[in-house]
Amino acid sequence: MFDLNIEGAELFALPFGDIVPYFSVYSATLAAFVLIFILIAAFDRPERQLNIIFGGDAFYEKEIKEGDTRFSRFMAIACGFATLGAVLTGDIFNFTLFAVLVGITNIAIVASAGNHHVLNAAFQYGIVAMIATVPLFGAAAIILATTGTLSIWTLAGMGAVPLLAKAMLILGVMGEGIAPLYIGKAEIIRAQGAPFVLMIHFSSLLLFLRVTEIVLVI
Amino acid sequence: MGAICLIIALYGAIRIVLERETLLKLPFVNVMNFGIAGLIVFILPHPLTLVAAAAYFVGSTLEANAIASAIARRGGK
Amino acid sequence: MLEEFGRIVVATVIAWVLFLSLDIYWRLPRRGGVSGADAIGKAIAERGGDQHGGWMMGNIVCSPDASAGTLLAACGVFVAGIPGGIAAAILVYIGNRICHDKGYAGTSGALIATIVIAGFMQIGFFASDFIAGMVLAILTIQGISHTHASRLIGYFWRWRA
Amino acid sequence: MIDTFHIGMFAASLCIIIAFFSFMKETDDLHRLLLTDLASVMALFLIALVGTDLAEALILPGLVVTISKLMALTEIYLVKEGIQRNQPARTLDIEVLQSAPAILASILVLYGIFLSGFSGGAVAGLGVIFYIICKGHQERFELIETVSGYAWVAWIAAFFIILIFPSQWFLAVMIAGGAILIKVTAKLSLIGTMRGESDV
Amino acid sequence: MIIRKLSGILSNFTNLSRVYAVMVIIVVIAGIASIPSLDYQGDRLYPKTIDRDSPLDPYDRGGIPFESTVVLAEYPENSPYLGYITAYLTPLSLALAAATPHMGTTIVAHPGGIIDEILYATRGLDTVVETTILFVGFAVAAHLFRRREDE
Amino acid sequence: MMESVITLSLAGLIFLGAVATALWKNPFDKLIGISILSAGVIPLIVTRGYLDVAIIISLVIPITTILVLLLLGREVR
Amino acid sequence: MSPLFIIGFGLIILGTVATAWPSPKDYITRLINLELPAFGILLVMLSFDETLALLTFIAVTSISTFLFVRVIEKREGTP
Amino acid sequence: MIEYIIAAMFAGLLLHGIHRKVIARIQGRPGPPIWQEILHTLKFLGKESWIPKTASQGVYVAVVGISIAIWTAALMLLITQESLLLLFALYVLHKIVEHGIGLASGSPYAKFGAIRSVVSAASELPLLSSVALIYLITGSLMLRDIEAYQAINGPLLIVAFPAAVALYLVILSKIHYGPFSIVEAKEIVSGYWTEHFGVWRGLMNAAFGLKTFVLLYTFVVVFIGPIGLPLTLLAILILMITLSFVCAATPMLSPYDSVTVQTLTTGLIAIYIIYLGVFA
Repeated sequence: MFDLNIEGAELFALPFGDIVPYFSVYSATLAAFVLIFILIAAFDRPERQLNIIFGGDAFYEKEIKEGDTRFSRFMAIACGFATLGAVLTGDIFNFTLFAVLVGITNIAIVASAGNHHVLNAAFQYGIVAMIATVPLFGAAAIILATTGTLSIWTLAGMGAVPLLAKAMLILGVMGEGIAPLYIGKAEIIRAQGAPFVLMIHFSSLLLFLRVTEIVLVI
Repeated sequence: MGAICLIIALYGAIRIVLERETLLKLPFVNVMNFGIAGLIVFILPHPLTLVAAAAYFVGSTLEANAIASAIARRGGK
Repeated sequence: MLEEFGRIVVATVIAWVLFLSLDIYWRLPRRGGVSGADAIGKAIAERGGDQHGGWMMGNIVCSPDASAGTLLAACGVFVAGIPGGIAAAILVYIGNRICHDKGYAGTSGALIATIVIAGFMQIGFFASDFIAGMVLAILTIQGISHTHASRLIGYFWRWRA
Repeated sequence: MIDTFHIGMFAASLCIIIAFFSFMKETDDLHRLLLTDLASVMALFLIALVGTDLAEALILPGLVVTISKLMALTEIYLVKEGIQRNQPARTLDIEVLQSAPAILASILVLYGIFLSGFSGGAVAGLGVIFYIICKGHQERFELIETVSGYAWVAWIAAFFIILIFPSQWFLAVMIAGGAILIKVTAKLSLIGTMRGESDV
Repeated sequence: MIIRKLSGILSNFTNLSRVYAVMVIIVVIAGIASIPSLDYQGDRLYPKTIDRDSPLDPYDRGGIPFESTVVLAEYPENSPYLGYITAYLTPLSLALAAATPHMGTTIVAHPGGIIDEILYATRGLDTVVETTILFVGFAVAAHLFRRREDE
Repeated sequence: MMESVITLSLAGLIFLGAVATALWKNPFDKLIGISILSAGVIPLIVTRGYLDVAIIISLVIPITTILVLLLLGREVR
Repeated sequence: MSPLFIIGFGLIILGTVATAWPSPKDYITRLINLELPAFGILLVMLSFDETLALLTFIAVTSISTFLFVRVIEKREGTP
Repeated sequence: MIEYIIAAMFAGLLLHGIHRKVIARIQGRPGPPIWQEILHTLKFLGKESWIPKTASQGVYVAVVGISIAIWTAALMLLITQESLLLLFALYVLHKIVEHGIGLASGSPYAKFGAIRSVVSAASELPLLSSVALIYLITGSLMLRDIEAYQAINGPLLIVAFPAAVALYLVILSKIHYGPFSIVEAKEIVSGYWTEHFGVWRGLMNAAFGLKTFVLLYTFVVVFIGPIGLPLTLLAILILMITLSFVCAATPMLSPYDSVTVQTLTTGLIAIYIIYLGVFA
């Protein structure tokens, strides 16, 4: 383990060939949170919305289609596991792939709503997530070319990674994790499913946290 | 020999560029294809090269065919 | 060098006669086989060429015909001898099927060209001469002037019909 | 010292600037979608510049990312614009569409099966797509999806075999190659059936 | 006032992608200056060795089937059977390799070979994620497609 | 020597095709430009000795062209 | 630095410019111009001998072309 | 352990009371007594409570628990002097709490609060840059190393002044009645926690008290250094009063202006960091 004074002691590592995910105090804490949120997304019912008819006392509940919920629930769980992977992985390229997976599951969660505005938001977000692959993969490629490795274990504390690659990595994660702003602006209020929408926000925040750690470590 | 094929292919390409009407470009495309298919064989004389040349030739002929047919069906001109 | 040049010229003439006669024998100039060939023929006729010659040129563009068969057979003989020529015939047949064509002209062209080339190889020619020759021969038909070439083919076609 | 890598980096930077500048100016959504494809080419260019076997192994995931995002985005675009039920304004009824698909598709599919792995899946998937769009199709959505789901599970199993019982690498490689082939082919070929023809 | 103007730009979410593009352009322009100072060391892992005469042309990494070969992985200790997949050729690809020297790509893409070693064994987790991405992308498309058929 | 002449001429072919594709306005013309471009690319692949790649690419390029042609068919009345 | 690489990156730059500012600004032009950088990257991969990636790249480019074709024809279509 | 938490909670709630009192006095009102918030919390804890029928029940309850867990963990971190980065992470996770609380009930007011909390995600960015700056200066992010550094080189407040400003802005954006507290502005009733009542409200009050205390304590520990408990508490109090002055004197910004201001701050600090990293 690299003993840098950044994220606390290492707990244990899990070798998958060249990719070695690791648990430090920092990433283990994040992973615990991810697990909690996966559980919430897996077992919680979405909220039901009340629409008040103005001018009277009547109100009605919006009904929730079972199929829609099933799809977004599945995607939220997938997003949770992608976040877990992104938090734990010990390899730059693997991290970028997990970030992309988070991005595409976010698109899926947003797009499962049928509303036109929400779909538009999903599309706009998807475009940003797609062009964000340039800085993401570009950063991984530059790191590989200039240092000769992708493993965070080897890179830690070397200080060999150029500033350009770091900046591009951050930019790429920003692009993949920009989803909350889109769902915030789109009329997500009309979309159902608090646990799933929560997962979008959660996953992008965790991506930021993880990329902060990576940028400080490498 | 390869030089002949190459020169003819280049000549075909230049004629394609100079020709105005799309349909009449296609015979020059054909000339270019012949040149390139011959060139491929001269570059690497090996039995498999024959397959490569044939694949190239058939592929580009198919392309020309599709383009010509599409123009015919579209414009009627 | 001069000898090589002479061989190529002879090969060109042989290939020219071979593919033109085969194409005309298989009635390629009669009409455009596919709509694209038809359109090319009409476009050439509009330029002042001959209608039947234009159709044949269109057919040559749109599908591997006897000229392509000759070229590929020459290639096949060049890289692998007589079996190469036969393999080329099979490939040309597949190509013909892909391009919506019956495939008589191409396949027969390839087979006959194989025999012809094998024969000429006995008297000092090389298969490579025929590749270059075929490329030059197609240049004379397709690559110099559409109108004149189509009139020439049209003349042959009326002579046959 | 200036070598291939640096020149490539300069070219890539230039291209990224051009592409993103154009992206910035663009307002039409479909044009933007086309430009994202251009951007993904830049990403692949950057990876390809490394030029080792590892770079090649990284290009393949990059390609997958591109195609899967495009798949999702195009469908979202159709639904968002409300044009998913539109009939195409043009039809192409040229003769080669009748004759070419069977032969070309079978060549590509056979070759793809021989290749195995992701490359084989892409090649075979292209063949199947080409066949389906030219010849029409029957909707066998559920079946193909199920098959590809099982193929995915088989690949995960292969992954764990390699990790836990490395001595069984041979079995695992065979399962993995086959499973990814089936999965990718199935997924990609379903795109072809999703054209929503007039004959539905 | 500039803050008000900026917040006007930020509040329209179609502008966000534009803002993002501007940021990328700025970073890249700033980064161009630093490119000459980058030094290329990319061939530390899995370098290429090209042997033009081999039937496996661009991918000949040595070794005989069911034996190992030298592969420069990041953590060789994590893959005890490193090099076995690289060296392996199926009987079919062996036959192809004996027949012609120009089918290297096909032979290596067939199970066994260096790319399979990297994709399935040493960096297998990448491939897991990659196939999952494809799966999710397809699931989105299929979900939307199916839904419009239901309606 | 011959090798470099061939590469140079093919580069010429490629750029001729690329510039023509970029500048021509009619989509059919552009597709013909792409076919000039591919006529330059495939011999380059063969020069390297990757015949299998050349075969598959020369079959895939016409498929791409036909896919684009789907957009250019006859207008439905 | 091989000539292939030089041709490739020239083609990428040319293609990027052509795609960024297509001459009649419609979808089909842009779609066809997209092929130019694709061929450029093909040559770059070829210069690094990354043939397997090249093969996959061409197949995937073709499939993405089909995806775009599908969208464009729906967009220009009538309900 | 538990006594530290309880004490910190009460201290935080007391700080909230002081905050309200100072604001009221500046605005010329008598204001509530300073233990008002403590009484509030105790009162809420004793009330009857249930989960609304239409709410997403798991999120509704879990988020309250998570908010307590986050700030307890943060306090523990400060006491055991672990990584500052982890503290930053916990702070960022607080965003999730706001968002989750807002979304859990179906109420549109709460959702508006939640969405404002999302769009003001930029308020976390100054913290990121200040953490990076501190790492650049001290070479470590463990709180004990930072304390050791300050014991030798004097308070970080002087060396890393932009970082201090950033953290101050962050605290300001989380404090009630501040210029950046758009998530609980009065036009959306009381923002994201409109629908939480009874015990839930009490628990959240307690958690937020803890949050205020932890944030201020972090500021003192990181930028002023180890100065002993009484002096630390005094510093916290002074800090709180300065914050109250700012809150009382500034109007609340409109949502996107607030986002813009925070983003600009981040950008300035980022430029400063790059300047330090490249030229120093």
